[in-house]
Amino acid sequence: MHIVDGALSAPVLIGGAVVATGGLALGLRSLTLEKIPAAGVLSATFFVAALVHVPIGPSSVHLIMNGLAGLVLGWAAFPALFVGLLLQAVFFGFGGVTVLGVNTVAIALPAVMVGLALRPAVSGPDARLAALAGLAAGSLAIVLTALTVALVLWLSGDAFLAAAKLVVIAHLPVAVIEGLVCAAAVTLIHRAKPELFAALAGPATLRPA
Amino acid sequence: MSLLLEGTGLHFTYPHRPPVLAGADLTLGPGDRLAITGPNGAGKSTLLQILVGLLRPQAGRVVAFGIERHAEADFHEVRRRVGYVFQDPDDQLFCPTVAEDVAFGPLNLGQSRAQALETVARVLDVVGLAGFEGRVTHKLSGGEKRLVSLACVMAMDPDVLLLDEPTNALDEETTARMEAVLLSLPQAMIVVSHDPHFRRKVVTRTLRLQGGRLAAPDPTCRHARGTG
Amino acid sequence: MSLLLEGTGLHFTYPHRPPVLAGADLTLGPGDRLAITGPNGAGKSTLLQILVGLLRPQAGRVVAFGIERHAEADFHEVRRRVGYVFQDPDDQLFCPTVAEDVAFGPLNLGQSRAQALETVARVLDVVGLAGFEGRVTHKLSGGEKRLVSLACVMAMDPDVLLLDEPTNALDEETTARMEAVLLSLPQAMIVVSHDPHFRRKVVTRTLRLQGGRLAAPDPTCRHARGTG
Amino acid sequence: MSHILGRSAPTSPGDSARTDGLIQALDPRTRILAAAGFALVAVALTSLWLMLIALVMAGLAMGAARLPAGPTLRRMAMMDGFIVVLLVMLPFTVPGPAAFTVLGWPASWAGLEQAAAIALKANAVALALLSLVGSMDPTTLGHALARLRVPERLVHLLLFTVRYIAVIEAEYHRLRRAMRARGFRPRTNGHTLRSLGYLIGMLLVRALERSERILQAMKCRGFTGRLPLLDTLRFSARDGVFAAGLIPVLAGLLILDFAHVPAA
Ligand SMILES: Nc1ncnc2c1ncn2[C@@H]1O[C@H](COP(=O)(O)OP(=O)(O)OP(=O)(O)O)[C@@H](O)[C@H]1O
Ligand SMILES: Nc1ncnc2c1ncn2[C@@H]1O[C@H](COP(=O)(O)OP(=O)(O)OP(=O)(O)O)[C@@H](O)[C@H]1O
Ligand SMILES: [Mg+2]
Ligand SMILES: [Mg+2]
Repeated sequence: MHIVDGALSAPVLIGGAVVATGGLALGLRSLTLEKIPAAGVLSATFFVAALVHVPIGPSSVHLIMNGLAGLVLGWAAFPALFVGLLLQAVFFGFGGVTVLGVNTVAIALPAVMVGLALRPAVSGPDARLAALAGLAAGSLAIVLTALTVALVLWLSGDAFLAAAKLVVIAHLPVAVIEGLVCAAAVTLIHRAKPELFAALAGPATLRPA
Repeated sequence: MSLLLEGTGLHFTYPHRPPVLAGADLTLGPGDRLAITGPNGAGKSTLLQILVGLLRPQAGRVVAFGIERHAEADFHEVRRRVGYVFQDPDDQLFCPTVAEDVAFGPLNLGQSRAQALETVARVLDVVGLAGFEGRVTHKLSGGEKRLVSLACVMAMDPDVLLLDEPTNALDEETTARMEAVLLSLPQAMIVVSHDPHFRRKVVTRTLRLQGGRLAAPDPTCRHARGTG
Repeated sequence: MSLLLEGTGLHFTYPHRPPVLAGADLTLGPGDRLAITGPNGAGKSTLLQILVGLLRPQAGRVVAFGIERHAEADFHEVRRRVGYVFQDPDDQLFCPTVAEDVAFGPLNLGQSRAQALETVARVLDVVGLAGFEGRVTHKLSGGEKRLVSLACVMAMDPDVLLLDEPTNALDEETTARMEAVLLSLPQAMIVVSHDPHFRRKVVTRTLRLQGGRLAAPDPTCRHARGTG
Repeated sequence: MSHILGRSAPTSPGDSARTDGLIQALDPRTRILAAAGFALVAVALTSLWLMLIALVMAGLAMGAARLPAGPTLRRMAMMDGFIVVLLVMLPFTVPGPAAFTVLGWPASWAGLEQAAAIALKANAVALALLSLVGSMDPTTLGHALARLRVPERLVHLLLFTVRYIAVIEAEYHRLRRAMRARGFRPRTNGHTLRSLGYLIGMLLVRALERSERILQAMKCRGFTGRLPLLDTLRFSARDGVFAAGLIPVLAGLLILDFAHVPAA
């Protein structure tokens, strides 16, 4: 799900960079230095989670988990996922430089949106509702990511329209997988440590248990 | 009857490290309860992982249930029949509830959910945790987690048990319970344990891992005693 | 001379758990090197955290440097003068490089960058890691991480050291180095340690934490020896 | 212990002379700015020949960084694998005179050219980035970004992430190994997805608990809401020489490309 350098038009790249900068600014505003350790260790965990491969028949896909990142990190998902994308681009060669803004928007904006919309449901007392909200968050985030990628491709030229449609279709099975994995993860967190969904939420400082 | 597990001339080195195993040999026959002792970092956990194929030795042979095992596929059967209880229960337990953690192995073996839940109830009873099904694994005490780890492995109905420091982090009462459970089990087992009291009660034989090799323990060192 | 640290009648319970401490008492005077032993989960780490105010006991008093401490603000001075080496070095070493980790404390105490860098070089030399300044923390070996943790705390020039299992998971060579470093330090210290060899060499006194209380170890149990 | 970020970077100061190339002799800030500048220029190019020159420049950078060619090119191939579908479709979706037909579908010259342009640019930028920036320690990247006035909180977030990736990854591998020991083999089924979801959830729960302990450790060392950074970055004459060489070359590429546009 990375767009590479050279494919998108200049206005799209600039637009992506501007939106990403805004998202980063908003995300960083909520991250006091006292919350940085929690955000950093969680961000590292999402980086590791993205290395997990799930088999689909003879092939496999790696997880993205941006929906779960939105549920856990809220606005902080923006900088956290940006850091992950930056590290992947620089050290793995996935993605690129000029597309970093667009890629960040495509992954992080859906994360924050589903996080804001569904966090109340996952942190509520009802375990089944939480699991359902996790399912919705995981799959919706992927669908929104695929739509964003398709949109920026299409905006960059009509020749990409077929590729844009393909991106959306190819991500439907991924959305199902991510939804189910996210639902399971939310179920576990809901039982083992529901505070996690609030750890980076409010202005309250982290209290050691 | 023939041997259950056999390791011969095992050599193992982690990348960029000095060798951990340098010609370790061991055998486990039916009914054996073998203890392995040795200083921290001697390679005891490494040895157990080699026996179930989680690590591949650079030299040496692993024979399990009479068949020599090399490739990952060879070890699938071994892992079904050899239950491995990890040193740190937090490395082993990852499910929200005790029932799901214990059912994980049976489900991997192809049991239906209903069968798996029956198995769960049965083995929790064996380890003295009847009624713990719905408890949140992450919130259990250290001792309870260790008993759940054992239940997870018992649920797969193994022929052999490998137990890595099963009484580590247990208070006396839980240690006594663990001893009683292990003594009640018919399986052959290899137990890594630093605790001579425990070894004296539970095992039939002790080997000491030092300098990469296994040998009968030196009786002059106080800490290596307890061979029962 | 008066006592450095004193805990009296400490009671502590984590939410939804059985009590961990139930009337624990201890004192530490100048020059004391006190070992605390006890089974895993007995509450040793909890006790150390109470002494520096990271946890507040439900009952009991903590007196540090002659003053009774209650509120968070009372403990700011305590934490400056009591260096606490955590059980897991990965929890303590959070900076990108060794120099930054070791300088973190001195900079917080108001040293200038130049002074802090001097301190870094000095304490790294004390723990035998001279020249490690530029090394990346997460790439150190387990033993090196432990020695850097100690250096981080030494850099604050504390009057008292609290060490939580400083030789855990160290090989023999690094254990020997850790012992030599600790023996060379003038500070009073409390060391949590399971290792009787280490205790025999390093400490002057041992207390055993069991059932929520601290007591002189039972001399009939072989494992509790090593009081030097 | 594996370090998934950065190839075996020198672990002690003494090693560096042996393994480092010319690129590593530059200040990290120079390398970051050079990679960014190169990327902007490469993406702006319209002439395939000049893109090819940019790719050759990136290849030279790989050599100057002494990156192992095999693994680096394998990474590039993996990236190309992701975009190959997009590239293959372009000749059939871009209108223009047909170059050839596949099963009755005409493939246009213009589409072929556009696909080639994307492939050249993407590979040139990725290779330059891996060579110039990917060849430094992630920790150094953080320090350099801080000196380039990237917001402090973002830099600290990056540094904490880098610090704990290896710790979390080790935890992940231990749990996966324990799952394997209990007969787990990932398949396309609900049991697999549920188990992996639990695993990720558990890693997050433990990560938060670890962060609580980290904060305690910070407090014990007098944390007052400030995270100082110490670095030894310094520009040298080499950086000046490098900039003096690179800037005209990049400018030359743009000028040649501009002159070339009408022909294209
Ligand atoms: N994944 C790994 N990568 C590199 N080195 C490792 C790894 N796992 C273990 N080691 C090292 O190999 C040696 C043997 O480790 P092992 O865990 O087998 O020892 P052990 O005898 O079980 O020790 P303990 O009593 O502490 O459990 C140790 O020095 C350890 O640091
Ligand atoms: N944050 C916490 N919340 C709930 N329970 C906790 C927490 N920290 C520790 N415990 C429990 O409190 C008990 C005492 O823990 P503590 O870490 O103090 O023991 P310890 O003696 O240091 O053990 P070890 O030798 O394993 O380090 C254990 O049962 C542990 O599971
Ligand atoms: Mg071990
Ligand atoms: Mg402890």
